[in-house]
Amino acid sequence: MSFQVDNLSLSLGGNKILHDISFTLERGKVTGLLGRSGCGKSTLAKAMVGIHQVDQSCLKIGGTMFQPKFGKTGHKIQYMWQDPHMALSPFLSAVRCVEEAMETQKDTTKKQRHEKAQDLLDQVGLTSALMQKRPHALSGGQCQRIALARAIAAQPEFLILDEPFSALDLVTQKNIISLLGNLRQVYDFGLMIISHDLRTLWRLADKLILIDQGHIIEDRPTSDFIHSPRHDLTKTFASFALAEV
Amino acid sequence: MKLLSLRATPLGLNTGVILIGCLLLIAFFGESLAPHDPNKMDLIRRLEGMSWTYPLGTDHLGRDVLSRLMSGTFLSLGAAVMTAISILFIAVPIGLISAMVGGVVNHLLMRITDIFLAFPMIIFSLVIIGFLGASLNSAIIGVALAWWPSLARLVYTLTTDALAKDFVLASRQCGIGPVKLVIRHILPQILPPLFVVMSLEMASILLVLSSLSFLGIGAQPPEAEWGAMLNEARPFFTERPGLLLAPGLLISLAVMGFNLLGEGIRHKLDNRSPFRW
Amino acid sequence: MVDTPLFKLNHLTICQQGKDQNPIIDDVSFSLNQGQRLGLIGRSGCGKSVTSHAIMDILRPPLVRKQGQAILQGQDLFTLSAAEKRRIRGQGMFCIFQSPGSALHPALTIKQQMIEIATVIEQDQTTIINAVEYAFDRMQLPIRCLTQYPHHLSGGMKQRVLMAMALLLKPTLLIADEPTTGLDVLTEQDVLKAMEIMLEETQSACLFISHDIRIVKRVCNDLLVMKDGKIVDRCTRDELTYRERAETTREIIDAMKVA
Amino acid sequence: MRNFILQRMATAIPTLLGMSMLGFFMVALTPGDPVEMELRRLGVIFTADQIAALRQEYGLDQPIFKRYIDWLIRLLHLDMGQSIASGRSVLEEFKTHLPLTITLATLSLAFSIVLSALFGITAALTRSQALGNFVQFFSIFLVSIPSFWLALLLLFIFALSLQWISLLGSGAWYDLVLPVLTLSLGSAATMGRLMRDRILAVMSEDYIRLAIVKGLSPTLILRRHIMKSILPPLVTNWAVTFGALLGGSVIVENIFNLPGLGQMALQAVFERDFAILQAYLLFMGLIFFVSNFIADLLNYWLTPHFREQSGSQGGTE
Repeated sequence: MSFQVDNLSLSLGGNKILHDISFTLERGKVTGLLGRSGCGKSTLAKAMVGIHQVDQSCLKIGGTMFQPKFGKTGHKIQYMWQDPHMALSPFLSAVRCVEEAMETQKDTTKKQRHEKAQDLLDQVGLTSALMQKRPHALSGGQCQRIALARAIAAQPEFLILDEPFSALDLVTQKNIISLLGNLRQVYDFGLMIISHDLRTLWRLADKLILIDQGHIIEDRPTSDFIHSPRHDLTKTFASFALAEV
Repeated sequence: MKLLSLRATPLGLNTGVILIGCLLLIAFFGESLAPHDPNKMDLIRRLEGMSWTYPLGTDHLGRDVLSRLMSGTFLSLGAAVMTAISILFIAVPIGLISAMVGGVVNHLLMRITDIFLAFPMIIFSLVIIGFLGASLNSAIIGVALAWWPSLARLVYTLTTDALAKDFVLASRQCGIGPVKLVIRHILPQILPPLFVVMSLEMASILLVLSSLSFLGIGAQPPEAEWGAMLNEARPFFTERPGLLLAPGLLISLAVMGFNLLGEGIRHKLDNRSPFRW
Repeated sequence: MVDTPLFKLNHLTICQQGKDQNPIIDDVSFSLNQGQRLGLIGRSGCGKSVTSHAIMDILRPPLVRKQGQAILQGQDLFTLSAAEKRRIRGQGMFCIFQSPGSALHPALTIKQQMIEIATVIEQDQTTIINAVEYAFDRMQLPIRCLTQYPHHLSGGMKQRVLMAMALLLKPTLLIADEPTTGLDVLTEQDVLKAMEIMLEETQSACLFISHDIRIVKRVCNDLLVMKDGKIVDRCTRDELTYRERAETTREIIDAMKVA
Repeated sequence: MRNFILQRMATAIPTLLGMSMLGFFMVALTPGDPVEMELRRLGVIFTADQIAALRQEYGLDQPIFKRYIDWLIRLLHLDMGQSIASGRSVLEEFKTHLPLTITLATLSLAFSIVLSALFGITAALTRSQALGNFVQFFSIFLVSIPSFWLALLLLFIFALSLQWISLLGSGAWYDLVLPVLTLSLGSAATMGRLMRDRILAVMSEDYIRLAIVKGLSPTLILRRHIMKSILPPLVTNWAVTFGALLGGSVIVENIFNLPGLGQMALQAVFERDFAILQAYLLFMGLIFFVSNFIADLLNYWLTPHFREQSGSQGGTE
């Protein structure tokens, strides 16, 4: 089971953003999508989820054609926004917010959903005292954990995290990275993490893709990506990430 | 509720709440509390100044001004509330639907709103009253038809901004239906600013209705509506100008009450603060 | 270095109006010498930015300064009159803020926003234009940016425009409040390189605020670590590797080593 | 600039057409047959077939859409029918009454812009809390007074007690002083409050923080940075206020009995003179539409940064 993207092109407002993008996301594997600001990473992710319309032939899940309809195909693929405080409703408490993600699953009762939500929040490391709190009373890291719990609650086959770390400080980034490490052992969804900082990706990702101005210029397993990069932009990214150790 | 905690609220909001409180009290208990029967004429003591029996004096037919004011409050305030409700009833659905549905429907509804918006409001209501014939009801209809477009445009903008928020997209992604989405995520965002605008609109509706009655094309005599009372007292302006003082003051206080309420709530909602050099 | 420091902050305490018991900034003191670069690190929400706003004296209600002095070249900034404060701002102290997006006026061209510095450093039109072009060249900014509006520029370019402003003003004390946050790794390097050049040329003392210790380690030689409004640790760049640092510092150092 | 104007003209056509439809259908859909009402008012005895003949003559029996087209063509030739009361063509009536209303509205707009700038800037920038609160409260008070009551107060002071002017007006220029004052005090207070809010909103922006930190003088920050940001919404508000002033002139002309369009329209309401009312609505709508159009042009000129400059894509590095 994999999510294939075949020569997907997209232009927004007149200028072409993505040029024949092709790659595959493996279920149960973590893929890192790397690139500078403005290279089209987020646009690609939004196209995969159905926020931007693309013609059907580009996207396939497990070989069959996949037409992402935003709001209908949440159980197939979930998108997570960058700023945790903006992505959570100010009117709902943490547990209500995760419950809402399961409301469309008909086979669950309200009580079951409540328990599942608490269980998920516990898994993402949110103490029960914080479960009734609203986003404005929580830190960026805590909000990011709630957003993760909500995404997992929808039981998607694939999950895209759009720059989950850039709104967080260094220590919170480290905690979220280790959380994602644990979660991928428990759940088998295909995970794609978008970032402009290789440092946050290389420990988690099995495979790394580098995008530059709408073109994929490197798509290699992580160790090859770092130790024997072909493209010189990849070399620069790799050198910055390793330099810090 | 933090919003109405008296200690933190600015002076304006408190005065506004008190003014409107008194207004509502007079509106509901005005009839019974009035010292005299508002329509009883005492022609001998016609056009009298303040006295013990008639605290605010008498009008040109010898009726007690205070009692007429008190019993008229229900009529004036009621007319304004009726107009406000009908404006909301037209504007909110149009604003919400055109923002939520978008596409052709949105274009059509907003185009119609633009056409209504292209006329100055008071003139539009005046002309409608001209066609329906001068009466309080036609004044209400006229003002409602003239005022709904600006509110519809506001609801449309507020809803479009609310829909664009990340957390609304996140909820939609989980497959939440449009109705639940509106109730749970859109209304809580647009109702507070809408409440502020509605109280400011109530102020201007009160002003316009009393102006139309003052011009003689709103409430007709012998209705004890504030504007109409002023209209009846106009011919005696030179004889006894004081007759016009009380109704005018009551209108101003009522309008100020709604303005202060609106401004006070808006001040609490807007928590940005300016840099000072 | 026994002489008086260029800038001295004493017992600064800031609290929210009415909530005096848990202050946002609790009795913070530090000093800066001529040309020294001091890093201020801490997790988000520990009060780093409030400190910079307090020093520049542009705190907004509901934050209020309870006590503290900021002595720049012998003058306590907090006791100056409005006019005197204005004279200090710009050439005495300048601040580069984190928000690349909203720091520049959206409706004025970059040129207008650079040229108006002439009123602060008393230069006539021709010299200021040459100075601006020189600064842009030093900051590797294309000259055509001058005629554009901020929304045409990328985040990295906007930060370098602010650096160019600092180059013109030549402030004695420059506060950089998370100048590279939100920028991607390579743009971050360009901005930091530009900052190095600018600090070399202006020789101004620099208070560099960031949550990212990797950058602070590169730019600054002395570090302060802040947690919940208090300074919990002071050390130089090399002492960073010693074990007996404060608990927060160790936490931040481990985070750096995640690579 | 030119294609902006052309583009706006294109969007203006449907709105103008819509306005004309609104004006036409308001008359056509009013209950009661216009011909019958006219005859009854003139006291003419009539028979059923006489009415039919008259309807035929006026073309009232044709399908409504055809009547609309004929009416529109006549409108474009400025033939808006006859006023029932005076028998003169509506155009003549307008020509005599128009100048007064327009001068009243423009004078009041100019005066209230100046006054509102005073209110707004002092309320927003004053250091002293007392003055700020006073201006704030005074402007809320001014906004809350009905304009007709303010007019009566002014008349009471200047005409009755001080006897400076006569109640019935004397045809001289200073007849306009009190009406302009009445109209502009109210709208100046509203515009002043909007200006105060906009200034305070802009002053909480990051670019003002940078301007302060740069060491720019407060006047320069106010004149260039703040004014540049608050002008567009103010200009739009001026156009809207102009519309409100046109409406307000009805009341003021009534109290100070000035022979303007407002008084004529009020008369038409009492006499159910539909031709005058329809023309009045369309004419005022046109003036208001033109003032909004001018405001849009001004805003387009004031916000160069919205316009896409050629070769502006230096942004993405």
